[in-house]
Amino acid sequence: MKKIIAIIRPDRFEVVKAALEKSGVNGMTVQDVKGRGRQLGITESYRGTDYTVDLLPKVRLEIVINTNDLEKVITVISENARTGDIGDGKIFISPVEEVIRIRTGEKGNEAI
Amino acid sequence: MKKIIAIIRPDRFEVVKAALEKSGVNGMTVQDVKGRGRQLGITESYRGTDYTVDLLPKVRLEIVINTNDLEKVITVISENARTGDIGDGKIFISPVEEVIRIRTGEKGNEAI
Amino acid sequence: MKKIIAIIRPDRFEVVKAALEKSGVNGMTVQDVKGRGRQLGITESYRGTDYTVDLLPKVRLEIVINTNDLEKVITVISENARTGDIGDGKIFISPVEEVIRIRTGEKGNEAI
Amino acid sequence: MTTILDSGDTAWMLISTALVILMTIPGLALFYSGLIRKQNVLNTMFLSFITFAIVSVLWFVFGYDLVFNSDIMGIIGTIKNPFFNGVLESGSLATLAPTIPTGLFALFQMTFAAITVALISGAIVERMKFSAWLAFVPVWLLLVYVPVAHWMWGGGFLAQLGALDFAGGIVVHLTSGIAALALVLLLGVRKDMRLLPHNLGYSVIGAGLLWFGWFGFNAGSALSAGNLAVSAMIVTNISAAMGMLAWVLMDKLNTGKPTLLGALSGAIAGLASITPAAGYVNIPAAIIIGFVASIVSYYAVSKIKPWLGYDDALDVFGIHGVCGILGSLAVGIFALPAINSALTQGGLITGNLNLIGVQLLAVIVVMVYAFGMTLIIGKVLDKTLGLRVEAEDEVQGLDVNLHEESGYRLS
Amino acid sequence: MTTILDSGDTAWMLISTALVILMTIPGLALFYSGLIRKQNVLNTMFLSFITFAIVSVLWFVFGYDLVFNSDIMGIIGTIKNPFFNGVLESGSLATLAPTIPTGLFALFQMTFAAITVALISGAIVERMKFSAWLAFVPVWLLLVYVPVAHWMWGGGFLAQLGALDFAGGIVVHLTSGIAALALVLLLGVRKDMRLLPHNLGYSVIGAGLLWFGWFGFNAGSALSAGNLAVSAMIVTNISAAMGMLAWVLMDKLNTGKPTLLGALSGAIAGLASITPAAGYVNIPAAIIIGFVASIVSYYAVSKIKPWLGYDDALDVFGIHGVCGILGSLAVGIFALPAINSALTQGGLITGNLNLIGVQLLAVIVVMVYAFGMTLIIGKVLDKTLGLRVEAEDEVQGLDVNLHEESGYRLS
Amino acid sequence: MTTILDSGDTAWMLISTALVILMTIPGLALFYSGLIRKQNVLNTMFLSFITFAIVSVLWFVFGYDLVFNSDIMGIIGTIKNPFFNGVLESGSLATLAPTIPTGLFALFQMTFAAITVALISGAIVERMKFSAWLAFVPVWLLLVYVPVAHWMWGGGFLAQLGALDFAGGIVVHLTSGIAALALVLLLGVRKDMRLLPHNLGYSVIGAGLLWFGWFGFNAGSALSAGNLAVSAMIVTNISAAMGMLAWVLMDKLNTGKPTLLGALSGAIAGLASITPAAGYVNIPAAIIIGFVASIVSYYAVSKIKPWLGYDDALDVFGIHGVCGILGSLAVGIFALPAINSALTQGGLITGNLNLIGVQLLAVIVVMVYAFGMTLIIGKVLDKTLGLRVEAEDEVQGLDVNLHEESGYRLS
Ligand SMILES: Nc1ncnc2c1ncn2[C@@H]1O[C@H](COP(=O)(O)OP(=O)(O)O)[C@@H](O)[C@H]1O
Ligand SMILES: Nc1ncnc2c1ncn2[C@@H]1O[C@H](COP(=O)(O)OP(=O)(O)O)[C@@H](O)[C@H]1O
Ligand SMILES: Nc1ncnc2c1ncn2[C@@H]1O[C@H](COP(=O)(O)OP(=O)(O)O)[C@@H](O)[C@H]1O
Repeated sequence: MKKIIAIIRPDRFEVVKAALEKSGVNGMTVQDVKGRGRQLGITESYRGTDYTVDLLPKVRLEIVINTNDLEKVITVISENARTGDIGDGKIFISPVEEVIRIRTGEKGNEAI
Repeated sequence: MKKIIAIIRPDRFEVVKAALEKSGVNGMTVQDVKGRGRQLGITESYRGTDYTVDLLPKVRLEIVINTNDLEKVITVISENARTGDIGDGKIFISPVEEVIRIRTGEKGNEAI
Repeated sequence: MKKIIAIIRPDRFEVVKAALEKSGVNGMTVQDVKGRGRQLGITESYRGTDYTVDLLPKVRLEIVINTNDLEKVITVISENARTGDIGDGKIFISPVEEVIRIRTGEKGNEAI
Repeated sequence: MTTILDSGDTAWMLISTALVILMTIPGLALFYSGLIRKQNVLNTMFLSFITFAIVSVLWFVFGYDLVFNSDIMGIIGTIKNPFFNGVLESGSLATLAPTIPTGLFALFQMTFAAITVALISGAIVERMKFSAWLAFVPVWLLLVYVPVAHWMWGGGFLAQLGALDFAGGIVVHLTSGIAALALVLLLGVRKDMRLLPHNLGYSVIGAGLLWFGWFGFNAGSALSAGNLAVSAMIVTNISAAMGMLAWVLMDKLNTGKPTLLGALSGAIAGLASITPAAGYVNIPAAIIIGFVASIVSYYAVSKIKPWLGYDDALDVFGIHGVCGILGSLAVGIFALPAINSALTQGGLITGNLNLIGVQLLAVIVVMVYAFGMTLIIGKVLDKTLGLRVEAEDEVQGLDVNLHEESGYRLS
Repeated sequence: MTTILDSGDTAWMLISTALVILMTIPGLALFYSGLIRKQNVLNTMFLSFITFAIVSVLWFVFGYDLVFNSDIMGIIGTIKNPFFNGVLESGSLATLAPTIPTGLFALFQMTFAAITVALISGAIVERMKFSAWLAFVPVWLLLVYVPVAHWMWGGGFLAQLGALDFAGGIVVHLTSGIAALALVLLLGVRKDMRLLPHNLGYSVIGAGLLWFGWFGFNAGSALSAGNLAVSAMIVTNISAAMGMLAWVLMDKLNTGKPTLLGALSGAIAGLASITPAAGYVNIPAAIIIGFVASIVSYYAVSKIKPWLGYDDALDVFGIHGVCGILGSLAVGIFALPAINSALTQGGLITGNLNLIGVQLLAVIVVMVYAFGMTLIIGKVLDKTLGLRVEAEDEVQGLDVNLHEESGYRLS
Repeated sequence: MTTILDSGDTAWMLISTALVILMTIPGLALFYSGLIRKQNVLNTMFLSFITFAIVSVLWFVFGYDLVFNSDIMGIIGTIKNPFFNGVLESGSLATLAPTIPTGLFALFQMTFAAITVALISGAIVERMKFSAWLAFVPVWLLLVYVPVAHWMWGGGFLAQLGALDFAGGIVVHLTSGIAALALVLLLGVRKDMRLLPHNLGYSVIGAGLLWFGWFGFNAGSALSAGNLAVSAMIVTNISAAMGMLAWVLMDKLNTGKPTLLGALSGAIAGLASITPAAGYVNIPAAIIIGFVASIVSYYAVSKIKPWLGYDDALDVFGIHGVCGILGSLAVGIFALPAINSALTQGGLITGNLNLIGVQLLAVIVVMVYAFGMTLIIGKVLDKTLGLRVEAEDEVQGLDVNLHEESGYRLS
């Protein structure tokens, strides 16, 4: 089992979610985060002074999946989150050793 | 050392926290997230139109522990977060290679 | 590639961010979290009654880096986040198997 | 003496009426809703708004007449003009305020009825069924507010005995505070009784609007734009200020830090306690009233409530009930005929023991009546509709479960 | 008859004027901005504020004179005193309100013009260019508001025919509602049309201030502090209350749960619908008007709008437009000379068929004119400045992209 | 001439008084608290509330008499009625406003004292000790506000020289702006000086209430409900509108995008600058005043402040101080006896050079006095109580550390 963490643009989130749903991936945990990387910050301006806000709002998806779904999910996220401009975000893959469904106590792939 | 990520219902959080405390687990990092899975969304209704909100509020616990505490913690969380209805959430276990306590520079199990 | 999760004090965040930037680490994902550990809670007081708030605001940094940058980044974070008082926070290191830059499809170290 | 409409008095009473309305919607709605959990913010606001709407209509169906129309044996008035038929058309002047139209007097009085019922909601938030509240409002209005208002203001037996209540210490604050107490005894405690305000900014706005509106409430109760209104306005403001300062002092002495919620609570205590006295006392008296009432409220809320263990969520009894009682007794102490020429007797400080006795009697009678009657109403509703929401609704929050709405969508 | 300034009437009109200003800034700004996405909260508020500022100035440059100064053939007034030259200095009394200064009458009227334009913004939020709105405001003011206001209130042809509009059912609510409809047809639908309020607390504060301010709007339209103002205030409040109760009932019947936004929407429907009738009808009529208008609005908003598919974001047409029409027709049904002695004829219930005919005519004329003219203005702006923001700005939100500001920095 | 109480004037002054109170609580509290970091939101609000409470009491202990009672050598008044003893009871009419009660005049004046002190707090937020502020308020009231108010309004030497200040350009805005400057020089800069508003919605509500309340402030300063109040209200509104438009224009020209905070700031600049002139000038003058003052403020805030490097957090000097000066000088230019018959001489535009000289003198005298005296007060407090919070408290936020409360519990 693998954990996919995808940091994407907030305004691509609904599209990505719909695409994941279509491809059969329903389970996910989502949060609003802020990020920085190559993307320049945005400028905000108050009383005539400009401030650069270098932490930009992003959405972080955390999805645990069976290893053999990995490629599919990466593709779905990549294609739907991409705009081609700097700031599209990243996908991180890391190992998961065990998954437990609290409701039933099921473990492993069945619990996903 | 292992990292436990538990996604649970917000209204079970206080119970889980108390139970963990009782069983000696004090360290944890908590955040509000939104999740979807098998649980149907909730309906909200504005000016006569129903909207389904399919991302439901959940609480995400991130707890790093010694490997030999793993089973105990999983049990405590599972038992206290369970209501038996769909939406109780998941527990994900993944490896942690190193832990550092910033204050002292301690590493490994001692730093937890 | 490694994932660093650092839980630090909110009021050290700007310093840590600046120090990371100086040492060449730009990419990071940040979120507000709440944590507990050894630090005692803070007291809030409403209409003559004291309440202990045992979940304290912390900032969680999630940084994926090349393995050979690991020590450097740990040092930078530790030194800049440290105040010496209880509650300075933790750094967790875990493995990352793959990184993908959504914009370009680059993978691995190049995608960081 | 033939009376004619005075445009200045009418202007003042028009705006005073609007001010008291502002107190309930959105003033009270905001003050209360800032203090509870974020999952119940809309339900809490809703209670004030819907209460105001219901009373707005019922007041003109039966309320006004039962309070102010020809007294029957000191107990109750008579319904003569349901739907206020013909009154607006007649353009008559108010009997009790002969320089303004009857309709204006009736509307002004309506705003008092509305806020009294809405005040009670602060005690029962976070756990009472919305349907039960909808049923409670008209029944309580009819069985508690209407008779008490008649006794004190409509020429009923307490007024005949000489009991005084300038702007509603007994009629508004005492009845609502006592009713709150009765209801929470029936409702039981919440699963989570902690007072951890989710958005104190709302309470700040609410408190600001309450303070502002209270000038309509108290100075408007002079029913004209003259010396009495001015005097009432000054003592109202200074009592509120002293209440704030006193609570901040208590905070400092007891928990070590001055708190903003304490400041607001003290201001409300100062405002509530001066209410019955606003048209009868001078500045030094107002300073004492605000100061003492705030301190007593502080202890009622922070010591007595936890000790007794009832769950009056937002301290409707501890602040409004307590201050209504204190202020009403203070009338018996500090009333001065020099401030209000309508007074036939002064308080203790003028060497007169009689008034304080009458005030005490009125307080006790209304306290017993309002408590008992609210208990009965609550009990009946509990047996029929049920008063309390499902445990699950309470834990998850009322907004999403009872109203399918959420207060914030900020992330 | 020589007329003199009445200080009571002047006091009432001063505060009424301030109240109507409060309706727009910040009342409407808050009401609207609570309902949209958090990324557009500042832009939404900004639309109301900037509109108010622009109209505040232009009204004294050309607006007032074109509406109220010597009528030309029933169509339009004449510019006599740009910048109001000499009027303040003269201290003259208003022709249409002979107990208050001309300046006060003019300022009171200005507030109506301002809120009318600001109301339209609720339909076009989340996607209209700020620059296009800046251009729209003065042009629409000149080409739609000014003539319609002249026809109904400035002695124009509709007034000459006997059409009645006490406080702006046609002039304010109908014109803004219809203009909203025309504009959204040009603007097209948003990418995300869902009504998911980001902060209902703002809308609660806004609705509270609107309700409060509406007493200035409606009772102030009596232009004096007397029986008519009182009567208008009472029916305004009761219609709002009935509107709220009716919408809550519809919510319960249709989706199963009473909602707070429904309650607020119903109250606005009740307020908007009583506006044209406030000075002409009694309490039973007001109860019917608020009740019916709220239900019709409910269906307009929840059934007809989705069915037709236009994107009137905050239901300016569905609530204000619809209620403006209903209320204006209701005048033709319920008007009573006994309520307003200035009436030369009553409505249907007095057995008079004429008035409702005239009202219907006025409604249709203004509807057609306002719709057509707004379409033309919008089309021209679209071809020149462009009406709609870039797709990217819409998706990411207008605050950061158009104003370089963000509404919340809470984390 | 025997004078009698006028109910219309009294009605207007009652509500004007309430309006000015609303400006401070919660108007200013909200306006300021939206602009700072979320960790300090409650402390910022608290400063306005507690200031208002302290001044509310002290004004009737010594403030009113020292300003308005029998002048001593042009410098200060005399304490005759501490606690206002006997004044309410006497029902006397105000010497300076012979159609309203003395008590009402005193209360109205109190609201000016309160907001003046509260205004200063905007400069020192996020770093001043609460205890030091509690000490500052009464001392500054006594040593700065009271004498300056006496000089200008209580028959002191500047009034005797003919200096004019209709509603507080010098007494309110100049003194508070200059005091702000003096205090921040002593306090030093914050660790984080960035102006990154945490909740602009609060500032929008605050600005709306300030604008609304300002009608009481300026039009109320006519002290009666007649032509002068009307004229003051019109120019107040138009100056605010022009101020808003001017700042939005500056934003557009300088940083490329119109901002909502800019719009609000410009409106406040327009309001503050018209304040001293509101009862003396006509519409064209008001348009110029609001426009120019807003632009000068824009540059004071965005260019001069960063250049000089002082940390006036919310630009109390840059907006209130600067606009107080500009408006007071504008009186010397635009004053017209035709607007205010009490004027014995007009401004420059009437060909009179004298008035502007006197105005300039008054501005300089008050500026020097207020700056010097505030420096002394601040220095003494710094040496005794300490002005600045611990570094840790500043970094972590004042709410939790000084008050053990938090502003939001939204997650
Ligand atoms: N090394 C990293 N570790 C954690 N998060 C990162 C890292 N690099 C980028 N991110 C996240 O991805 C987002 C987009 O990255 P950015 O470099 O701006 O654009 P792009 O991925 O298109 O090159 C950032 O805002 C941040 O949230
Ligand atoms: N595959 C997954 N990856 C990440 N989070 C998940 C996944 N599946 C479920 N979750 C999280 O667990 C929560 C509960 O899951 P759900 O399927 O609704 O109920 P249950 O676990 O009782 O079957 C979801 O809201 C989501 O936050
Ligand atoms: N075992 C753990 N798992 C996850 N997070 C932890 C753990 N222990 C501590 N933390 C996080 O680190 C923060 C600081 O820890 P704490 O024990 O209070 O201080 P210190 O690290 O200085 O000993 C906590 O608030 C929490 O967010």
